[in-house]
Amino acid sequence: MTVSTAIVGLSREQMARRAAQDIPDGAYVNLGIGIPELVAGFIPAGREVIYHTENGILGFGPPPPPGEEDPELINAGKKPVTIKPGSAFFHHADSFAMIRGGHIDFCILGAMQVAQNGDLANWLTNAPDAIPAVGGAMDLVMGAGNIVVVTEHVTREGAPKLVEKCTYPLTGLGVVTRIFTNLAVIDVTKAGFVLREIAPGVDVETLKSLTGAPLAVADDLKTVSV
Amino acid sequence: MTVSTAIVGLSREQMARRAAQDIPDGAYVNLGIGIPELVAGFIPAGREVIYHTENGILGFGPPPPPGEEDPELINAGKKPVTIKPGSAFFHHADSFAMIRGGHIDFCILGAMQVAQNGDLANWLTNAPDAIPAVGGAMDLVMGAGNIVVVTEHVTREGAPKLVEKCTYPLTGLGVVTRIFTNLAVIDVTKAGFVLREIAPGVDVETLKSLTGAPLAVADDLKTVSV
Amino acid sequence: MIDKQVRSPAEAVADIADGSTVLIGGFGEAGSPIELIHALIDHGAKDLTVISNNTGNGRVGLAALIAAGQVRKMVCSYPRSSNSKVFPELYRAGKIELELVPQGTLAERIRAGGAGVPAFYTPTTVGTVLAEGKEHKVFEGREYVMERGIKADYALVKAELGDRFGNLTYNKAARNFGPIMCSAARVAIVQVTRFVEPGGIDPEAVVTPGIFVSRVVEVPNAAHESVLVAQGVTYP
Amino acid sequence: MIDKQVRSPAEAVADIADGSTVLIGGFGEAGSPIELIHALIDHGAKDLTVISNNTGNGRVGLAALIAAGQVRKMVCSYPRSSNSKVFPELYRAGKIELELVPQGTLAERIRAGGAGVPAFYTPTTVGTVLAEGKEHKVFEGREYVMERGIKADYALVKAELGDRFGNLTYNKAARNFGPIMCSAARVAIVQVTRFVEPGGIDPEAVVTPGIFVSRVVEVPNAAHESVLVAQGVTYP
Repeated sequence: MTVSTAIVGLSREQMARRAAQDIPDGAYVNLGIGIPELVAGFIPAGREVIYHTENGILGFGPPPPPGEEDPELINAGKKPVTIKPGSAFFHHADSFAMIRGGHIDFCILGAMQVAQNGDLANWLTNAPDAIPAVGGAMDLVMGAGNIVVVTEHVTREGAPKLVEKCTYPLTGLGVVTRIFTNLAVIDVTKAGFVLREIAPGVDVETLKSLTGAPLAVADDLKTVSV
Repeated sequence: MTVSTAIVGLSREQMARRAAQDIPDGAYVNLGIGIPELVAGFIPAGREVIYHTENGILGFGPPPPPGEEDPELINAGKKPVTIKPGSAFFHHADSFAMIRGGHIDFCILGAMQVAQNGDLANWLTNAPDAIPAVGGAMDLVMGAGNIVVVTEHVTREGAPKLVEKCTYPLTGLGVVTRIFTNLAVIDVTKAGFVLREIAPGVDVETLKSLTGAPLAVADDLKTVSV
Repeated sequence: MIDKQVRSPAEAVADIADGSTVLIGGFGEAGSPIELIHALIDHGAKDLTVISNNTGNGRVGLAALIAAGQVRKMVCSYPRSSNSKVFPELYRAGKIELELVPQGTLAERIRAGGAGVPAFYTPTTVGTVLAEGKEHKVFEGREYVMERGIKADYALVKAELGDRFGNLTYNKAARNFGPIMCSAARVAIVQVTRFVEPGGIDPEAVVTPGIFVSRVVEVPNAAHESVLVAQGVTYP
Repeated sequence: MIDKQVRSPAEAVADIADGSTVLIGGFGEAGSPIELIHALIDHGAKDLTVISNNTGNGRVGLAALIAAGQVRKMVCSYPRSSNSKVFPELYRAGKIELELVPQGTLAERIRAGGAGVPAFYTPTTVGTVLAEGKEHKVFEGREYVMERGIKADYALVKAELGDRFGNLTYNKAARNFGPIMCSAARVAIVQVTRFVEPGGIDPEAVVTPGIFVSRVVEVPNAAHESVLVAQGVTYP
């Protein structure tokens, strides 16, 4: 089982910690459901970041202690949150005005597939019995300033999630700028995927074999620091 | 000077009092600048009416006593008002959402000209040095539920303001439903102007001579009661 | 005297006719007007088009309304959840229609409807299957999709404070679709946690001015969907 | 730490470049950010496009900015008033451009710009000279005009309370264009009557969330245009 040992790479927390390093001080940030939600726990010391959630809160904080959840104080993932001093509530049209109007600086999303041109698929599989459900994903990718993805490098079945062309229905065209996976940090450039950082213990050839599109290697390739 | 005696008709206050009788209980009402502003003082007892002003107040009240004016509590005519319990402040986009969205039941405006098909001109003359200024008039006439006009029957120069076709630039097409003048109450119907009520001391032939379009007379013509 | 207060959820929804289009507030359970929805189930109006962000959970509230067979079509951004079986089963069986609308487009369409804007352009969905068949237009080199405003016959909304004029405040993230849904409905029906006298809401803090509201009913201890689901409650 | 507070109106407007597009709040004098406008006069940026509902009164505030020759073009719904001579004289002399926009269309265009909506349809102006040359479209048998969203480089706005995140409340009818102008500007600059600590504004009562605001400056005793005009003050 040497292959499966080799491709474990980073934990979910380590992926979140690495993604958090990219968030600039003072940014307005929207975090998708899943691993992206973990990112809030790893913002580097000294930076202040304000979180936006589609359902109408700016400046929310971590989950409350058990027993103190308020069913009317939840995030877009419908999980309980808290508010911090300086927060604000607003209605859905105003919330998506923030998104569509380009006021969200940074958005971290999960992905089913990312294509080498930045196309993102993260809302629907091709399964015949799938219930289509899109939520705010399409609004976020077309509106937020910088769209990055945090995802496992391959599916549970081992298929590449970074591909030449998405086979699932698209969420948005050419929107992703960077991908944080359990194996690497990869930029989406006009020339396609460029490997910037690689997880400890992972080699470039293995990574290429797990990536469904050409993968250029940056001259200054680094090891992911988490 | 018998002619000028004959055409005095109702005072501004009497015109406002008559127009006020048409406002139903519970209506949301927007009053234009000038005589329409006076209407609020004459709402029949037992009716409760809520006033909207374009600059962002619902439920405002009469002017404050001298010395208690607040330069940031004004109406669309930029005159000081007061607020009553149950009022609300909102921004301009929300205020005109109320107007454009059809939420204002009744709007009383002044007029330069009203055509027999209900076209209204009340924002600009053809004077070559006129500074064009439209304010919220075009939004109101296209959005509010019922547009009525309160105006002198003729201009200061004696020219008819009720005409076959407006010669001034239009505010809106086919929007006026009723006209309250110092001489009469006239409906705008598919067949043109219909005289419903005539001011005390005014005769129909004189009225017709002061009206710039055919004037049908209602079978149940009444004297204006003020 | 203007008094929009009605005595019960049943009275508030009594005139909703078969075939009506109904906006229902809430994002998940936050802001879901569960007592008004249950009153609508009791009332029995059917063949409804319901516009709501989700499709409910368990067998209470919106899920129960759908389970009761009263909904012909859902207009919705996210019709599935971890605890939502009613809609998926009916949808797979071809017994309910779905118009899937991205959440922000749904919100903007409702706001547009309330504001008298019949259509607007948005970048959302450009290049995706959800833009197929829609009018496109290019502004400053970027492509946009035209979306239509949504108006409805009724809105069912949950708010916090309400007065006899219909002025409203909301509770935290329960605000979500409430204000825009009130504006887009011919008749906005609101359940509030507490009724106050005029002036009981600071005019600077009114979130929905009463002009957008037709009926207000006090429901002091509104149920929470998740609590009912956890208790195994089903409605009716 | 996020801190959007700046120390003076002069510092707040210091980077406004010649040729900028500037939204200026206020309906008449209510909400007119007079100290920020005076700072902009001192700063001297010229060739400005100014979007504001009116054109000011006397020779202070917005009228003074126009009198100073810094404004190339006004986008405005009502450019005259009983006490406004500056704009009419320049306009008749052909020394300033005017784009006349109905007040509700102006508000909706600014809101659209802030909300990422490039264009929308409205019934306002259909059949009038102000609709000439504009795209028309029929929805459900009624004709509408297409209007474009407005974005600007800067907004100058007057608010009541502000915190270091830029969250704002307003004072009564001074709210008018403030919230939508903040949203439509790349850099929204706000003078507030009083600065408060985060939490000093109830999150339910925040009118402009800080995300729309770049700079906040405290001006505790802001002048009122009508008072200055009555006193015969001119600026500079």
